[in-house]
Amino acid sequence: MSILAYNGSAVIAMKGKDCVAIASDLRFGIQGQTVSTNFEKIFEMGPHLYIGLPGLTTDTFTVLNKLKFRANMFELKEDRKIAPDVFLSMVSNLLYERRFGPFFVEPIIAGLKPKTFEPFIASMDLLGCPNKPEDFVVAGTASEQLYGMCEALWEPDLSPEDLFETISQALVNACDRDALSGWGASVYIIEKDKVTHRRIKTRMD
Amino acid sequence: MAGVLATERTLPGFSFENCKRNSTLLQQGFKPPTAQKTGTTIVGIVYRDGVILGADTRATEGSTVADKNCSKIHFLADNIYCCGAGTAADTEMTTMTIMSQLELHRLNTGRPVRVSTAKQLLKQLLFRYQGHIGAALVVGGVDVTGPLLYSIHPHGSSECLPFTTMGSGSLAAMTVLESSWKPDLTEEEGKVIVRNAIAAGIFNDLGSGSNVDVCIIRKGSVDYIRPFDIANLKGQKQNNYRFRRGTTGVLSTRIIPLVTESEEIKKTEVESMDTSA
Amino acid sequence: MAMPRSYGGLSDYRTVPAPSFSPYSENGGSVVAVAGDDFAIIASDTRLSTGFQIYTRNQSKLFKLSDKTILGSTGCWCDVLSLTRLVQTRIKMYQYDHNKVMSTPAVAQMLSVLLYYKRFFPYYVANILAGIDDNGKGVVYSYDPIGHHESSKFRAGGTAGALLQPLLDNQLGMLNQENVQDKTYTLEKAHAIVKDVFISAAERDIFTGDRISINIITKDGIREDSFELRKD
Amino acid sequence: MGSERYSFSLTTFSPSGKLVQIEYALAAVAAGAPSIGIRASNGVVLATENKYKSILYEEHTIQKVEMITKHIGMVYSGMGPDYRLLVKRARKMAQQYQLVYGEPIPTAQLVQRVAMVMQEYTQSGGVRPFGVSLLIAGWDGDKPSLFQCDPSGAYFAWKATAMGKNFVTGKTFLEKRYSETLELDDAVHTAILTLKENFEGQMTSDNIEVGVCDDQGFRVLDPTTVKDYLANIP
Amino acid sequence: MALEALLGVKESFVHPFAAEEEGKGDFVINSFNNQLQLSLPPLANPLSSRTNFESEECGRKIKINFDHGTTTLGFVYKNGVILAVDSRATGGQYIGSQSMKKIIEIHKYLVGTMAGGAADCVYWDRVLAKQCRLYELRNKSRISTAAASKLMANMAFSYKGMGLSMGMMIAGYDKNGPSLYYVDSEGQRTKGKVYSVGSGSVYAFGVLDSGYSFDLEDNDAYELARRSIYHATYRDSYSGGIIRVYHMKSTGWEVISQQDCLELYHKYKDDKPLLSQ
Amino acid sequence: MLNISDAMTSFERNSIRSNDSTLEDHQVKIIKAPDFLTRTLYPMTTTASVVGIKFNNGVAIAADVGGYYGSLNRFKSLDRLYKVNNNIVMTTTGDYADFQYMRELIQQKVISEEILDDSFSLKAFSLHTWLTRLMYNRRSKFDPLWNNVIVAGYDNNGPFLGIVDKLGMSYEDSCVATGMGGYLATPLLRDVFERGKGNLTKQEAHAALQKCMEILYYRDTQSLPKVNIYDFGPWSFTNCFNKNKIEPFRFLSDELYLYYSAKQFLLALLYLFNFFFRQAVD
Repeated sequence: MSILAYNGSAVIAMKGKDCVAIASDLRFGIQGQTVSTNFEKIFEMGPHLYIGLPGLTTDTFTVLNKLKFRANMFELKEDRKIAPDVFLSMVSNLLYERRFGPFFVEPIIAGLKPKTFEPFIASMDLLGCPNKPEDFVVAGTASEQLYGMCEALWEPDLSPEDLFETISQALVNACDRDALSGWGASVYIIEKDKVTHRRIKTRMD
Repeated sequence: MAGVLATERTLPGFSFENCKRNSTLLQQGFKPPTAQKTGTTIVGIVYRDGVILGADTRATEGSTVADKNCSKIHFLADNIYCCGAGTAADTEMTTMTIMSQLELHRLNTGRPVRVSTAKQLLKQLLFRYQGHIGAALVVGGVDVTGPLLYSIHPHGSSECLPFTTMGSGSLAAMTVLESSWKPDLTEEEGKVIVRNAIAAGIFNDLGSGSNVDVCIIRKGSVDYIRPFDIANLKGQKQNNYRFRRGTTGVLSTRIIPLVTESEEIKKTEVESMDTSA
Repeated sequence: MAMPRSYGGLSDYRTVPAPSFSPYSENGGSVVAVAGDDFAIIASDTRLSTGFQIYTRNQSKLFKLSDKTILGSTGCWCDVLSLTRLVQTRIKMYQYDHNKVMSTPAVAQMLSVLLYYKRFFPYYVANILAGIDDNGKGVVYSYDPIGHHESSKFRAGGTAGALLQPLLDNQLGMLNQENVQDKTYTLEKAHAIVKDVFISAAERDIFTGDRISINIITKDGIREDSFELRKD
Repeated sequence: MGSERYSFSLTTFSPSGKLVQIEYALAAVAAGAPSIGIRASNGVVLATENKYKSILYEEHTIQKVEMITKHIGMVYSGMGPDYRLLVKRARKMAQQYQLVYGEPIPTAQLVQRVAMVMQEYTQSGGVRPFGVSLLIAGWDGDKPSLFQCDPSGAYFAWKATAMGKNFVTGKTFLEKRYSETLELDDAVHTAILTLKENFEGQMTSDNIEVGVCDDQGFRVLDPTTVKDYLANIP
Repeated sequence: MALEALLGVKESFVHPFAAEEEGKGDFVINSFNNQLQLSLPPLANPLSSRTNFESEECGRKIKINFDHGTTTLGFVYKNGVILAVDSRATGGQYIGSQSMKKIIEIHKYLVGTMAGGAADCVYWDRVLAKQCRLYELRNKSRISTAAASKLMANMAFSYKGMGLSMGMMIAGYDKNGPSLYYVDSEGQRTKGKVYSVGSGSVYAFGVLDSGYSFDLEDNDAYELARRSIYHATYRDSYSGGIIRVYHMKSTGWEVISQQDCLELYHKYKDDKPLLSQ
Repeated sequence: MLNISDAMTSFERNSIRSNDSTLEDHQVKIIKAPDFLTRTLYPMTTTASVVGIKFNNGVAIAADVGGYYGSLNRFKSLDRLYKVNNNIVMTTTGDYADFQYMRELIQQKVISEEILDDSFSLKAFSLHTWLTRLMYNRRSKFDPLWNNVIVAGYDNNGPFLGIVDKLGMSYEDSCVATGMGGYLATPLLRDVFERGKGNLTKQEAHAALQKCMEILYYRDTQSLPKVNIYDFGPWSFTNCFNKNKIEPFRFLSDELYLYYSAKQFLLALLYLFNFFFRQAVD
């Protein structure tokens, strides 16, 4: 068993027209056992900046705390909000520092760039190699299923409402074919003037 | 630089604090994800007026394509570029580090860096880590001594060649180079050969795919063409998969309104210590 | 599963003999089958590969067993060849013994027994059997390597199975969609979706690509179709 | 002299609350060659005197206006060797920032960090403060900035300033000449004029150095360009 | 031929008849005639043969993932035997099916549940069904539950140690009334009142034990079984899909309900916990 | 009655004996295979790449003449293109001894067919299928023939070109290559084939094969600059002599080849001299 599958998770982010969406499942499990069904893997790092940290849960929190520390230090030192691309570099560096003893997380970043409000999504492998595609990024134990869904469902310039349907359907149907993720899902749609957070209906087995 | 209370400090170099835990996990049967067989095709050739580098744009995680359009030709200096194969993070970070060092070197010496300097820095770094940093590189550039092309292996060996290739598609690419490279190629001929070599990798090696990127380095100018050739297009979808709104069952909605802040950088005019008499 | 992303190492093409002989190889490829009220569609890609090498771009993984039954088989190609040969032969033997063509459900059961016969030295194959049954209704059976089988409406298998299946669930099974009245699908819709799932799979699974070969089974016989995929 | 009793160690304040070594350092700065910085509406200019004590010196081998990274430049008044150490540190810090955050270091950040280095030398054992004041010019995205860093580690943002020998007259001159709408070209002109105010001997393109920073980044003007500017000066 | 016989010369000096032998296609399937005769790998010790099949030619790990994972339960009470199962089949962590039938009707008075390797259970249940039918034809009376389960245990025992994976319950109604047996691939066979087998059995037991009594009414018994499986599907990743409840009565088996977990989730979600009732 | 017997007289290792009359139909008898046979599961003397391509009215394959013993260039003139009959040629990459065994089997097969004298002769397609069975059977016995086989031929259905590997995996294609050729030659062959739109001339096909062998010589440590090429087409029916075979082809210039041969010759002389010298000393 891969250690990344120890707790189980699925996170996905997509670009839309002037908006981005990021979604995760809610299961926290220990191998086959579902322990909690209210565990969000998405964390707010700024008004327009969210990070999903699927992987080994203990590392999710360690990495999250280290990131919060660094991001806060950045904001204090520089007296400005951290931009998504700068944050990406920061995460990437944090992970690569542990090249020979990595954290078992595969971060996904979604946000809008300051000033221009241009959509931004990115993913990384556990060593911190960044990937900034034009469409969507996925990670977690259901990644194969998510890739299959997204390749078919995603299309450019989706409005926030359509993006919500697309990302939700991709996530829910992918999790239904993965034993280790699911049990509820949480979707964030990030727009210039608001963030909409929805919990959506899924199977609970 | 951080305060006394803040124990988190960015120390230079790698951190090995997780190694013990990870090896304990391994003993318990939880395998860390390891880089399996992975692929790429990168090539470099010397032509009459310089160097041409080429690369495909596929990054893989096991048998899944993780990135369909990644860039594998990295900037090292204004006159030097470098193609990377191997563990993606390693090539990315290694070239970035060396890019920094070369820039410092350039500023400190006040003249354009030489290709052999780049090669030397890279191979020393790789040798230091004894192959554990899995980066296989093709470095090409033009300096006062003319066009130069090096290939560097993960353990730190290097050679200077008129044409070279690396990665899992290197054999396919080598076929093209061996059959069509000759000394004193023109730029047009060179581009075609590089394109064909990469295409051979893309179509014959499963680890390589998507597009062809090409970087032409001449004396005094660089053309980084990305993509040079879109070798593969995604198929045309037959159906429309847009959902009717309301298809997904929503349990709860929470709207976080955001007032658009006008960002303002405050001038950091810190009051200075009064040192005047 | 997740692992460090990579642009290819050097050891990839070394033809060092494996430390010990393994009777198996993974030759890749995917199969999708959809059953409708009066039809069944089965499709496979045509790439045959090993490691990072493409053996051929033109090897359909569909095997015609009768005018009503087609078997899609991927995995270890030597096992596929031997198994399908065996099935075809047993179907012939059945025909000579009983003077009738074996029905699709009967083939399904026999295939299961043939696979289980090799329980302790299994065929390393993913099988999907599609056809129409005695009532003219489409049926699809999917198998694990040792012969556990189940009948379903649509099924994907092979190296890209996990990529293909959720979309079929969603688009043909209408799973997780609220307020959907019409859960049926026509041959045309199924046909288009089969092509689309393969387009998606070819984007992300390196072992799936080149072309898909599609067979449509109706009471009038088998119609063949083919569709180009990306070649990298 | 009372203060001399408290000047044996850096870490020791005089009873009046002064660190006299820093004052001495400032004195070294004030005795150094003058340098000028002006922030124009579309760029910054740094200018300094680079005189040779003997005609036997090889010209243009020693540079005073240095590039730190693509968009930041630096000049000093005071002790040259001290300056070179700071240049090296600054360049390294700029590269480090670039590596960690993937974007070029904001000028204010670089200034802060350089100032921190300078401050460390006022508080550590076995060292002395730097005998230089720095002028740091940068371009951040869409606007120019100009900072000064003193041996104490104090730093200030300026619209225009002068350091080194005769800095008071230099500043007075600038106060008269400065306007918010100044264009870079005029700023270069003004900077040269300011230098000229107290210049001893003939000013040529070989004994002054000018660096400018605008949306194209930082660059040191070559002697022929400087010559062109000088030609326009009465 | 005559000359050959006279001189004792064979067709080929070196490999007599080898050509015919070597290229022969083997279309004989022993298990068609005797279902117990499976092919064995040509290894010195077939009992430990499973270890050789872990990686393929190129050294890549192969995953022969047999369908697995389950929660099943059965209990005897005053009106017969209740069996309840989920319907999920997982190969590794991939959910292969959400609609697998895990109760196999051997005949009207005998059903088996399956946990473990799906193919193993189905195959051997079919073999058992055949033997039961033969027994009935030979002896003009139905086989007893005890005898049927014993046959199963014997068959399992004969392949013990070769990697079969089964944990099944055999429930029947015969002359001696209702009975329930647990048989597994190690050849173990025990009679009992309450069993739960499979990866989710611990969760099922939790609910089952808290509500079980021999004197349950029919509807309570059904509900208990349903709830037990439901809670197991909620907690266990490898169980889920449709929950099927069967009742073995004196008149033969009967399907009580087949409900989707999602449906039950919404039904049970707002219920008070069992204990406060 | 469970019976796991250790002793066994007959050499039966493929499956359980099914027609053991002493067994009831619910009883199983598991027989362990004898343990005395330790099989060699890696090749010894090997041969290197083979490449083949179809052209407009025929098919051609090429192979070098080397036999290798690890990294030692052990044999330098193995003619391993085996002409099965007038319209089939087969050869292998991999263990040379296994190839020789296979050749004998095929020889026997051809002789058996010829004895019948029914004017039918073995076709490439049939041989290919038969070899697939052969290899798969051996693989299933964990006693593989360590070869990748290429079969090329021409019959009424046109040209045939197919591969069988040591597991029994087989396929047909317009261009095939084994060993290092799979990596180094296929890209070039596919390119030539696609550019010729499946309508290559014989000359073009030959040129492509020669180019492939040349590249293999540059990049494969196990290769020699001396190659045999066979081709088949409609003409091969009309001619019962060994005319399909093209003369050994060299891609080194004559001077280089001379140098190469001279060097070998000198080395041999040196060896002989050394040998006699030692003899003399003794």
